[in-house]
Amino acid sequence: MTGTTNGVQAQPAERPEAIAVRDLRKSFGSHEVLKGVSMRACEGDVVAIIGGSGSGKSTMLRCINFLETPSGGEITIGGERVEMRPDGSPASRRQIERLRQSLGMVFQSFNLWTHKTVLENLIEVPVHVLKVPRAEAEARARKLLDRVGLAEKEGAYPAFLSGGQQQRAAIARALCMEPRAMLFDEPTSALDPELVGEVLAVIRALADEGRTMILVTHEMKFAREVASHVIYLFNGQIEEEGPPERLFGAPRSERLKQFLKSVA
Amino acid sequence: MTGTTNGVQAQPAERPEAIAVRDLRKSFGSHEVLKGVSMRACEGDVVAIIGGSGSGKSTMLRCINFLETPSGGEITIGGERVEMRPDGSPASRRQIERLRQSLGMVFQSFNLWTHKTVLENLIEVPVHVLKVPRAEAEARARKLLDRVGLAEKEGAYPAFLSGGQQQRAAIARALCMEPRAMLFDEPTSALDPELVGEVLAVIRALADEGRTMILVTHEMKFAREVASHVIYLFNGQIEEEGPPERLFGAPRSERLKQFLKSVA
Amino acid sequence: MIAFLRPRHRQVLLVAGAALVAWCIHALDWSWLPAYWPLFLRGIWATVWLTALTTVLGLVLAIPLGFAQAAGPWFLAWPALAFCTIIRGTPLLLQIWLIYYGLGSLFPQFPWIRQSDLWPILRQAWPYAVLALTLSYAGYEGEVMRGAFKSVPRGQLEAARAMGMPRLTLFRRIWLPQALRKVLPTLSGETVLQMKATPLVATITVVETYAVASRVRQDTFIVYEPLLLLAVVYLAIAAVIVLVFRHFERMVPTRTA
Amino acid sequence: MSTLELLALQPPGWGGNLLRGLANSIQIAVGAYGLGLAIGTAGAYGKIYGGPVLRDLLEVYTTVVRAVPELILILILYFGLTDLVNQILVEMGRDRIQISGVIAGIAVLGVVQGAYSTEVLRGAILAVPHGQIEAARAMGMPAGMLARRITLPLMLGNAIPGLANLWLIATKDTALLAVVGFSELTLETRQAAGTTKAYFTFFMAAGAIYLAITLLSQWGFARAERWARRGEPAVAAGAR
Amino acid sequence: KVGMAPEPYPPFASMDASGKWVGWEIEIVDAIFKSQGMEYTIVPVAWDGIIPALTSGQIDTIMNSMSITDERLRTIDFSDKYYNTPTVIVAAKGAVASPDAEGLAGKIIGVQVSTVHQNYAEKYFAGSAAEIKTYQTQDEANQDLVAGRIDAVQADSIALDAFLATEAGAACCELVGAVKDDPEILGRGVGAGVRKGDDALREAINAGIKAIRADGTYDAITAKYFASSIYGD
Ligand SMILES: Nc1ncnc2c1ncn2[C@@H]1O[C@H](COP(=O)(O)OP(=O)(O)OP(=O)(O)O)[C@@H](O)[C@H]1O
Ligand SMILES: Nc1ncnc2c1ncn2[C@@H]1O[C@H](COP(=O)(O)OP(=O)(O)OP(=O)(O)O)[C@@H](O)[C@H]1O
Ligand SMILES: [Mg+2]
Ligand SMILES: [Mg+2]
Repeated sequence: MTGTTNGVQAQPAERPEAIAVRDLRKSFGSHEVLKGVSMRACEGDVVAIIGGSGSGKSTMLRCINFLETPSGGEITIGGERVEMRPDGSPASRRQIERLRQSLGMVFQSFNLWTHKTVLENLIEVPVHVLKVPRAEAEARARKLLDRVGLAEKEGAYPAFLSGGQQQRAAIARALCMEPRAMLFDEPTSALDPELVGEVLAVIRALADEGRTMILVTHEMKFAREVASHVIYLFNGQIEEEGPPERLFGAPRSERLKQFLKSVA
Repeated sequence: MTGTTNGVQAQPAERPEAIAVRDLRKSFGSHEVLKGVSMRACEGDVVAIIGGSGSGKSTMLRCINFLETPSGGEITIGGERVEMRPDGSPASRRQIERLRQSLGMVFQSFNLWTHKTVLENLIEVPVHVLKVPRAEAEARARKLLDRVGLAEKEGAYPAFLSGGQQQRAAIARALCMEPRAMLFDEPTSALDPELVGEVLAVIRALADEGRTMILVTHEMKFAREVASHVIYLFNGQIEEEGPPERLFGAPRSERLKQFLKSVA
Repeated sequence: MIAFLRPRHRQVLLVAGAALVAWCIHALDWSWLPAYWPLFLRGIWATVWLTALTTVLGLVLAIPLGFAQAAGPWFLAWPALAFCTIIRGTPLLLQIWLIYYGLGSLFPQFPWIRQSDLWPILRQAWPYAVLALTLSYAGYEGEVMRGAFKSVPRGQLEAARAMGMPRLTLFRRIWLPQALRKVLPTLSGETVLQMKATPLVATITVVETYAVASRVRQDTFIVYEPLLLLAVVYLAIAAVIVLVFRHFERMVPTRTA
Repeated sequence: MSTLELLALQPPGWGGNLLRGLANSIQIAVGAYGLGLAIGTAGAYGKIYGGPVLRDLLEVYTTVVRAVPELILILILYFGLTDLVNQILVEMGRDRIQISGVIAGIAVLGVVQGAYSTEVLRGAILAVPHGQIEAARAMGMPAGMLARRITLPLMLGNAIPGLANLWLIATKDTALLAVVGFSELTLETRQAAGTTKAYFTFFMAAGAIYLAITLLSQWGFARAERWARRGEPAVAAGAR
Repeated sequence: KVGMAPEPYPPFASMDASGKWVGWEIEIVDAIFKSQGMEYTIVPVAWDGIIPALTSGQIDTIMNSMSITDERLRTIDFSDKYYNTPTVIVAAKGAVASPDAEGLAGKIIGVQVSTVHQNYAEKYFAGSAAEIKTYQTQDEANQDLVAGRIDAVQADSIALDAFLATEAGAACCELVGAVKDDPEILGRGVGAGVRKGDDALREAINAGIKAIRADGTYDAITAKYFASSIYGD
């Protein structure tokens, strides 16, 4: 990806574009949450979005896979522009369903299906949407559960899991789809430091495989370690962006300085 | 409070005891989650509970105000022993209701009442349980909302709030009761660094007023800054405890060292 | 009102409705109406008050019935379950008969009841009608409320318990409102059903709209017109019921996905 | 005749007639209920996700059909409509047609049941936490599958009590079909009672049959609800 | 095609357990059509749907104890009457002195809804009686008379004779007597309903009634069911 605004470094642009957002706007009623946000991520990029609570991070992520209907702007996924009606809703349900199948999403509130066990949650989409044979999906799901340390909880229903266990199950569920790109909404908020390290390793491995990731996080240390590009959102606009070393090392905007002060 | 197991420092014990837990046990079916945990907090103490995901932190907090029925052990709140039936359930509903009114709780999953606006959530218990005059409760609630930066969301329903906004509302709701002690279950998981600093300030102020706090957290930095005593829970048992400087500075247990490694 | 009529399709619907009414008035035989109008008014009034009174009383009964089944101890849950099952399991007509001809014909056997001040009331049919309809509504809605109480998420209740809310306050302020909110659409339907169940009390001589319409049909052998008028009356009452429930539903916005 | 003789399965006993009536009633009820569920599901989705025109039309449908007595609907459909169609056919020189009373009955009761279940299902779907549906959508689940595998199973726990009520009402509403000369349980009961004057015996017998149906249904619905609520922690669990 | 309501109305028309139509009216119908050499089938249609069934052509005549009244004549046509039973008052023992307005003053009277009896009672007794209660069936009115909720019932003599013959009826009640005749209401009797304008069928039925009354078939059938003539005069 290239920071279009603060494009400091000229990267070799040989990697294909994975996700691009142009001038994205979103209002809830009269409350304008996103005021024209642009972003570009190439395959293998890890873009971290940071910003204050309520600055529109989740909304931005949710707009990218059209869980919210944008009020304006343009979204391109895997080089394919999402057709939009004038009101911002996707014009072709088919297209949006197909694109979403290549996007894994981990929600801020996990949203595990309460009527399915952990294992069933993981294999639901692979088996019924992507038509992976059940045995294969289960094997893959078990491997993922093992990796996030949930092997013994595969038969448990989500309501009986601890917060961190639910979050890990949600991450595993998204990974189980083997998506080409992942949208993470604070994927480590309920995890202890050890597990945060584990998730970090997973994200790195995925990036190395050429998958794209956009992640919202409040942990600056995490963002710094994992991201190839960082976006600071303030009040529905990109206040500053750039590679993590630059952004965290030498923030330019006053607001970002203020925001990072408490981290130091 | 004094660390009973690793009681290194002899504190002046002049402050009265606020919350004490003795040999607390809890099983879900055959799965033993808490295997005999003891803890003591005096007024003005801030006890931080850290530990891996699924180690039983939330369960311990929930046992303290009897949201879970302990399988064994003893709990004393404000010097008053909670009467328990042989099966661990509270013997006197009256007593438990009274004690709970002096305990504020912030849930890991917030649990804001979905059928009430943010302001209504805050004043519900003060007005209808503690019989504070409505005008007074509203004034207090507005001040708290202002403090956590939610002033303009007072009329919003929880489902329409961002994750961090919900968490702040939940914190404000617990504070609005003006409880003598607070139980926080990861109160900053959805908050950005700036707000974490704000919550830290709130907790410090409360401790200075002589209120007691028990908080579960994954942010070691936060625990270090705010706690007067830290407990490291592993697999349902207290693996190590002590003042934060000692615990984070010179951990003794191998497991804790391992746990803290990734933080450094 | 103007905002309501702004969308084009609403205007079209309204015109279509008006045309239908005009056709009905013009093409059908309404000559019987003046003779039966006073009777109709009395019938409408009976329908309205019977429906209103029995749904309110029934709901008041249904709430404890449902709650006992959802969260009560077995010695409350089982009788509540038995009551709801029996009420829902037998035809309302049978219940009305049993209460009126069974229970009601027990009273006159005791001379002291016949002599008492209550007799003029017990002698009439409407107390039995109210009793039967109330129990019926309570039985059906007890089942609905049982499900509603059960589906309130546990965290919502725990939040209240954790703050030391006494049981009754918790029930009144959190549990009941959230349960009711989930089933308002169901309840509005069941209330319309209750209105349509009131004609059964004609068997015990309580005359309401349906009985009047039937009478007109039998007297004159005119088939459709009295029933149309009946439908219009029912429609008006049902619209009020639906609007009232919709109003309650709108009081708290739901986030739809 | 003694009670036993009255209820004997062979004529002159009426037991056989009651059972035949029961079979007919159940046939109609199942048909109408099934049709109602199909209409109700579509209607609920239309009311929640449909455009303003569809929503208003559905509102008119649910309000009108629920309010208008079933008798009117069946009279209009079975007699009025066939009369109209036949007049047209005769004009055109064709033969008169005769729709089956059973089909007309199922259609009318089904359309009415559909209006009620629309509202029951709408409430139940709205009570599903929105995140559960969004999660499926975010993974590209097609709408039909999402309804089948996520929304409908999740809302079932909320809907079952209301749906159970509708089913029990359907079993009793078949009495309406007497109008088109179809002999179901209620009519058979009235015939038996009226002919023999043994009112009490036959009404109690009918009551017992209905109660048996109810107990059986109750058992089935309770099982379905337990299945639907798997994974939900008991609401009263934990300390009070 | 002759329409009959499957709701039983013994001894005039009802279906037995094997589904066979039995009763006085069934035999009369048979005799009338036989006498005219016409084929017929009996079609069961519930009372609620019997008029639409007639007007929409699914049946051609209704012979189901249907009283002839002016109001009804505006909608359908009737044949001549084929029976007409006297109207009587039955009351709790000692409650009612005479079957007229004075005797019923201050009393509660029960009648079956939409019958000539209701019309009669409303015309003659509404002024003096305390209340006129309407029942869906005569049996229900009788039951309430036994229970003491009403003081008297008015109905045709056949139904009330049967009631007084029962144990409960004999114990509580007595026959007060026949009401004064009013040809406008009570005098027209029961006829076969036919579609307006279907004069051929109406004439045929009229001829049939005349024929069976003349050749004694009518009286023979009546004798099987009733002690006295029910044709009325
Ligand atoms: N209601 C329940 N029924 C069965 N098992 C449960 C229940 N609640 C929690 N558990 C199990 O108990 C263990 C401890 O859960 P707890 O919620 O206390 O963990 P925690 O330390 O808070 O973890 P986290 O940091 O992930 O929130 C977990 O393995 C969890 O799966
Ligand atoms: N469905 C909705 N309806 C109305 N307002 C909404 C809705 N969802 C979010 N908002 C508002 O939009 C703003 C941005 O919300 P968003 O969830 O994007 O914040 P965020 O950056 O993810 O914050 P956090 O870090 O707290 O999760 C908030 O003020 C929120 O209240
Ligand atoms: Mg967010
Ligand atoms: Mg926890």
